[in-house]
Amino acid sequence: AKPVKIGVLVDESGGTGDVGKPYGEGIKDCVRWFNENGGINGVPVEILYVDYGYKIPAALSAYKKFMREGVVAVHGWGTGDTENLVKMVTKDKMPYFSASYSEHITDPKTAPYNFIVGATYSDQVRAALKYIKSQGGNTDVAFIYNDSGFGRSPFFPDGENSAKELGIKLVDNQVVDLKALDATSQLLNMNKKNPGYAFIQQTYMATSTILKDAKKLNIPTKFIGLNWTFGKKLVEMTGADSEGFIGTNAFTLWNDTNAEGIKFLRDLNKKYHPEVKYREVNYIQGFSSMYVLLSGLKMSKGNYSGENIKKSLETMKNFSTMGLTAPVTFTPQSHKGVRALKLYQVKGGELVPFTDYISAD
Amino acid sequence: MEKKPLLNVDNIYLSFGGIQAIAGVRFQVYEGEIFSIIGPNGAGKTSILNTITGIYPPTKGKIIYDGADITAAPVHKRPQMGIVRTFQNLELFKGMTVLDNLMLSRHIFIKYGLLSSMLYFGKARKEEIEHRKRVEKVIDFLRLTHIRKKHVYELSYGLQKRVELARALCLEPRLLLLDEPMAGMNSEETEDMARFIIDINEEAGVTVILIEHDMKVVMDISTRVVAVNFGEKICREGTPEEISSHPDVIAAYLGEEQWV
Amino acid sequence: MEFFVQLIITGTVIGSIYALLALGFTLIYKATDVVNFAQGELLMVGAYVCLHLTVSYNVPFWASFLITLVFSFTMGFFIEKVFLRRMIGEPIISIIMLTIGLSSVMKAVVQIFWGTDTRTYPQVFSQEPFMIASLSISRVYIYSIAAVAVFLILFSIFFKKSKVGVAMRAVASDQQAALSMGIDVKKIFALSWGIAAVVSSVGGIFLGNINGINTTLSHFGLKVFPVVILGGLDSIVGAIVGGLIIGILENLAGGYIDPLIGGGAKEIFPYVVMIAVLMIKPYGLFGTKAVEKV
Amino acid sequence: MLKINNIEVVYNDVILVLKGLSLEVEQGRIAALLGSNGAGKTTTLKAVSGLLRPDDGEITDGEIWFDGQRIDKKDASDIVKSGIFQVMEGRRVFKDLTVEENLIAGAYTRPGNTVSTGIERVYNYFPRLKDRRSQLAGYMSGGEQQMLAIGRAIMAAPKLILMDEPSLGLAPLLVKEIFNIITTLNREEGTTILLVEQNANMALSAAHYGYIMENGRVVLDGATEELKANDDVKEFYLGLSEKKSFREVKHYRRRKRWLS
Amino acid sequence: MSYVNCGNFKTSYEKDAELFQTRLSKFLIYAFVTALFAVPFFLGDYLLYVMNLIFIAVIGAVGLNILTGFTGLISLGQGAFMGVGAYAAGYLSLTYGLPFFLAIPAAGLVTAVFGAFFGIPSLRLKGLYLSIATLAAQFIIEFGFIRLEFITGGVTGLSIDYASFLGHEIDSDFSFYFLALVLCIIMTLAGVNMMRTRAGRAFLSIRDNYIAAEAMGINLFRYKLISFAVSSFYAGVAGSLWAYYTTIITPENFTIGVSIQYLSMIIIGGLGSILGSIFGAVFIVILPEVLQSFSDWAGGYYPNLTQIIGSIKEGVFGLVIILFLMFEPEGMVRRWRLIKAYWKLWPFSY
Ligand SMILES: Nc1ncnc2c1ncn2[C@@H]1O[C@H](COP(=O)(O)OP(=O)(O)OP(=O)(O)O)[C@@H](O)[C@H]1O
Ligand SMILES: Nc1ncnc2c1ncn2[C@@H]1O[C@H](COP(=O)(O)OP(=O)(O)OP(=O)(O)O)[C@@H](O)[C@H]1O
Ligand SMILES: CC(C)C[C@H](N)C(=O)O
Ligand SMILES: [Mg+2]
Ligand SMILES: [Mg+2]
Repeated sequence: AKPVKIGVLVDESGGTGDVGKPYGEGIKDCVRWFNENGGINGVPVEILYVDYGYKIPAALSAYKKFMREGVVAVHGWGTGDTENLVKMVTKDKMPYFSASYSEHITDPKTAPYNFIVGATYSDQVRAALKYIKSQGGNTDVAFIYNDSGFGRSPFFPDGENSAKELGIKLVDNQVVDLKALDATSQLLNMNKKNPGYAFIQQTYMATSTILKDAKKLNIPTKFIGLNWTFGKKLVEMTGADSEGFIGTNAFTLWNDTNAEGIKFLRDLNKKYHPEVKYREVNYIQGFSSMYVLLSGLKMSKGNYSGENIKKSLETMKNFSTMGLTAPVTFTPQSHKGVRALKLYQVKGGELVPFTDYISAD
Repeated sequence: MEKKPLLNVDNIYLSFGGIQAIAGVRFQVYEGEIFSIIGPNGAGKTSILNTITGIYPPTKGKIIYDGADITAAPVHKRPQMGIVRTFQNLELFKGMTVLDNLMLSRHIFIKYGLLSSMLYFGKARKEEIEHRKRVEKVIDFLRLTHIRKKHVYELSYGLQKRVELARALCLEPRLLLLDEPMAGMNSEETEDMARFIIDINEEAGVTVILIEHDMKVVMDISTRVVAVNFGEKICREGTPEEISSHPDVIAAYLGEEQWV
Repeated sequence: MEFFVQLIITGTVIGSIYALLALGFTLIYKATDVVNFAQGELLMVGAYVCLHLTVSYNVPFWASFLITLVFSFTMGFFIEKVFLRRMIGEPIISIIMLTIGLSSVMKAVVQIFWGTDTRTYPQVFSQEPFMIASLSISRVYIYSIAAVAVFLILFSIFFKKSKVGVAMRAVASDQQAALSMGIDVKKIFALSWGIAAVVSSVGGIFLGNINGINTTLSHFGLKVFPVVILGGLDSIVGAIVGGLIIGILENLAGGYIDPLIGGGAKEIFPYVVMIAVLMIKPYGLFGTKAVEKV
Repeated sequence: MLKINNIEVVYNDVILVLKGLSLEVEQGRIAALLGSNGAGKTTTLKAVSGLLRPDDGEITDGEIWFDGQRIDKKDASDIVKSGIFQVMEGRRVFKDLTVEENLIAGAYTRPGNTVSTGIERVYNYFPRLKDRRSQLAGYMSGGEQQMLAIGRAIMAAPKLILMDEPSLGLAPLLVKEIFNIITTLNREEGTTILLVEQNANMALSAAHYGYIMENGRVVLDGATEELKANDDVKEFYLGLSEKKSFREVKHYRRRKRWLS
Repeated sequence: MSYVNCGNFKTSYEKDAELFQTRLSKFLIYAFVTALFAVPFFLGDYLLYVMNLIFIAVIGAVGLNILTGFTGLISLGQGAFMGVGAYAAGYLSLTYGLPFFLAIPAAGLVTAVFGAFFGIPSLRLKGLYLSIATLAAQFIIEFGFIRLEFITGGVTGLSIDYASFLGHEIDSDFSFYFLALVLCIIMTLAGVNMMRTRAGRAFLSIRDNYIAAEAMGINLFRYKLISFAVSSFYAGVAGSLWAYYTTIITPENFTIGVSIQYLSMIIIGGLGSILGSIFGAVFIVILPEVLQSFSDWAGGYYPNLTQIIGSIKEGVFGLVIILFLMFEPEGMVRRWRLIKAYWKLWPFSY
């Protein structure tokens, strides 16, 4: 039968390329594995894979290309582009998964065709704030982010509000570019307000810069990063300066070998990429997300109209991702796939969880 | 009978940093004259021209043209008053054709606006044609017909000199300032050029200020001559005969050889 | 107060790297009349090569530093020989475009070899900061500032006094006439590109030792413009002074203005300053006025 | 010493300017090359000194020999090293270098230690330059620039100097001065000189041998005495024999051509 | 544009001033235009999409060429000016519900004002100094796009409705094609006429020798500003057209990269030539598309190439530009003229 086409939009060369490459690997492996096991009810999957360099216009023309090629669903990437595309996606009734965990695209009322697999940025912040509250001491917080939909999504307005609710003071905001190599002036400024904790919404690159400069200027603040800041790669880049860094993450990590999904992925990689020793969390994210999307297509039994796919996805209840994430649930009221996450910390160069799954709500 | 001068250069000074290019020069030019300025290199001749055309306003002194004080008038206003010049070291629009170089000189006479030029229709078109006709007259007069459509950079030095004269004429000058028009021409071409200048002066009745080192020409065609050196007049202006026999001029500039 | 001083220090460091870059730019401009839009890439390539040597072949840093300088000179030299040689006497703007093309080629090469992510140098300069009074200054900072000082002196002498220096300016002033002097225009060109590449890569390496490198280094190529314009295109001194001024101002802007407008001031402030200065001094602080005698 | 063997030169791949031109300059002599505007004199010189390339010009045929080597394929800089130096038309001084730096640039091919002596030599040929030694060359008067241009040639101490209209725009006294210098250079330094001039009187009296070219070909050559005697030369180059005035010159007589 | 004919056998100056000098070239042009109106009925969506990009690019390139090619003021701000146009159109249509046929010219005017404003430094700045001032303009305006959120929507930008004409939405590549084509033709013709008449000559004279120009009665400052304004007007129209095409306007659409792209169009096409602008636009628009389809094809064979394919594309793009300039530094239009010169005189060409 002629294959089912899916458009895949990933950033490998742009501001978020460091997390993009492994994420894309995850997607590709997932598709390959599906196809080797009968595809979608016997029909092979074909992905149109585009590296759009984290540029909204590029995402736009890629999407147009996907439409021309007649894809049945799209797996997108950035918050900026995903949010910008919502209008068209809705008009075209195009099921649209995304690596953007932005709360704004999880409400079917405003974005009926967008789905995400992972805890939203807002939920991550919320959970972390709760943790801070529980710690006591200097609970003032600052937000450090890049000036993009991605960067702002966790904090405005959700992060601010959660802080209010929890009675935590937001003392400062600082903007640092995704690929910044210098954050001194921002940190110096932040330090004036002397926050106890600073949230970072970036990818590895900027995070590394921030942590290093913080050390250079010996700034006492503790740093908490959302999921895209937190991974082995960061530790490699940042070395000692990353010690004690806290991260929020909804996915099971590579070295958590007693998780069924990890076992499975390790075998899969032995088969596909014998040379690979370690997989970034982003790989696992990509795999899970695509896994859910394809499963959704399976459930829609050959009728790939947007409405139908949407419908079948919305029937997913506690769908298991082999423990790569907490069970996934979509409902007509909410397209947040996952609600639970853990807090991790860098200890002796390792990423160690120090909470169990916390539910965001 | 004492007629009032067309141009009155009133005791002007001009200095560049340390150098006194002009140090108090004063002279009058009368309607219909061919008035020549001679002097050694670096004497300040071109500078005087530059003050008259406003490229370097004099640091001191006045320039009265046709009764009005134009010392500080903006450069681009002066052609409208009829003051037009040529340059010593060719200053043509090298990237444009000869024709366009000349058409540009009609700029101040052309009236139509930007919008009508976009449509290039009716008014604009009519005007273009009409001015083109005037330009062609000059082209014929200066024998440039064969190079009309050539780009200026393709032309040899001598031809470029002639185009520059043509460009000046297209501005229908009343006072024409020529900075060494004969430079780089052989005697035959010099004769032609001289002939042109005479006709411009006699037939079109244009007043001419001429800077030239070719004494044959200067002494032959000018009505009056002034000699300058180190930014000052060496002697009061006078007829070619007077000047060429003036001892200071001979010493500073001409040398012993007889010219007239 | 400490806040202010820290800003000044980091500003001076970035500034001195701008200065090096500007030095290279001005050099090429003075000698070959080429406006080089690939200056940032020269810096980037240098930084990556040095990093590669140290990391992948773990050559001791100082060795790979020197190797990189040699490499950079050769690179600059050949860029000129291969690409710009044929452009001698062509319209300036075409040449500008060509350097823009060069920049994207070099960027691409870097990305193909080393990817787009941030790469970090191993510790070379000891973390151990200099303590001046209460504030600590990291060593990299000191070294890069020193480097600039040296180059500044060398070059101003070179251009005023040496025959080659004068020849370089002659070439810039009137290529054909320079040719007629028997000046080997081509050699001069290649030479200046070589030197420019060297100084730039020095900047890149010092920069890399601060927080690592990635492809955004090429943005320095655009930052160099406010610097050279502020200092005056054809002035070596201007390049240095301009570099420092811009570096410091931009950090101060980051420190004092960014909080008010929520980011971005750091990026555009240099340009605003530049415009302001130009409106008063159209040829920058030290630039020479173009001769306009008729 | 210099031998041009019917060369052809084309500009921009299309405009054929030199159409099989040949001439010869003997060791230690001065040869004059005369011709009307656009004849191709400058082009000829550039062909010898290898300066055509920047103008998009190209030698498409024929060869040029200097000191027994063939040089028409060589680079300008090699040609200068081999001892040919061109003083370009229109001075072409380095406007934004000082006078002295211009001279230093002129000595580029010379060993460093000779520079200062060279500069002194230039200064006592042209004391005027000494006064302006640290002024930007671009701000000097036409004449001063011409002196500087020749000064640069002296700095290079070449075997053969190609001079393109050195008297262009010079005051009569200076013209004499320049020609004196040219002849002295030739006499005392034994420099061979190929001289392109419009001022035929001077050129022919300074030179030993003369060539006359019309659109791209040599049409007449001979020892200068013969040429001076030739009627055509008289009419077109020496011009205004006896006291005829420009006003009497009948309107631009059609130029008679040797060929056609 | 008078290199079309050899010799001067025009019977009248009217004839000599004609745009197309021979009956043949006239015919060819008309044929070409007719063809342009016919093709969309035969082209697929993708090709239409490319064509639309070309039309927009042509308008922008013609504009830039007026400023840079004809007036000699190198501008690195074209991208930003297009942005101004786009945002202006977006803002006007969103807040005042202006229909596109009003919004586009309005956007053009707004941009013209911007352009004139940022052209003011040209009063004092010369050459490269001015160009860098335009670079500054580029960054300052970009900054505005991000910071003036109440107008521009900040980093996430504006999203507007498709232009609609007589109740019918111009939301397909097909329908947009005609809008773009018509505008493109109008703007180009206007440009041609402007450049061969009064203003155009003034621009050229400023480019070639501003001192002489002034001495010949050209008000330098005035005409520099006019040039900035006109060219910005073109940029504005191009930008607003782009806005209506994508309906999503973000700062990323109008970066320095875009400015450089347009610069490369006019240089590769030919400075100071409207025709050149067109050539250049076509070339620079098509090149990346070709590279794209090539890399798609390659990606099919070496899936793990995708990592670097973007870079390779960028590199090749740069390389092509380099090679092009090395072998045709005066732009495509020069080659074109040589070919024409050849045919024109054929078989008697020398
Ligand atoms: N723009 C300028 N800047 C500085 N000095 C200048 C400038 N223009 C002229 N000068 C100086 O002023 C003096 C007079 O120059 P000017 O060009 O008027 O001489 P001139 O009489 O025209 O000589 P020539 O006959 O050789 O052209 C010269 O010494 C020259 O160096
Ligand atoms: N760069 C060029 N491109 C095209 N044609 C040129 C170029 N330079 C010169 N020519 C043409 O070559 C011919 C000879 O020019 P050249 O300058 O050699 O004449 P010339 O004898 O030096 O005249 P003049 O005495 O006026 O200097 C002229 O017809 C000119 O149009
Ligand atoms: C970090 C990147 C994956 C970008 C992220 N997906 C976003 O929300 O934009
Ligand atoms: Mg003069
Ligand atoms: Mg000549």
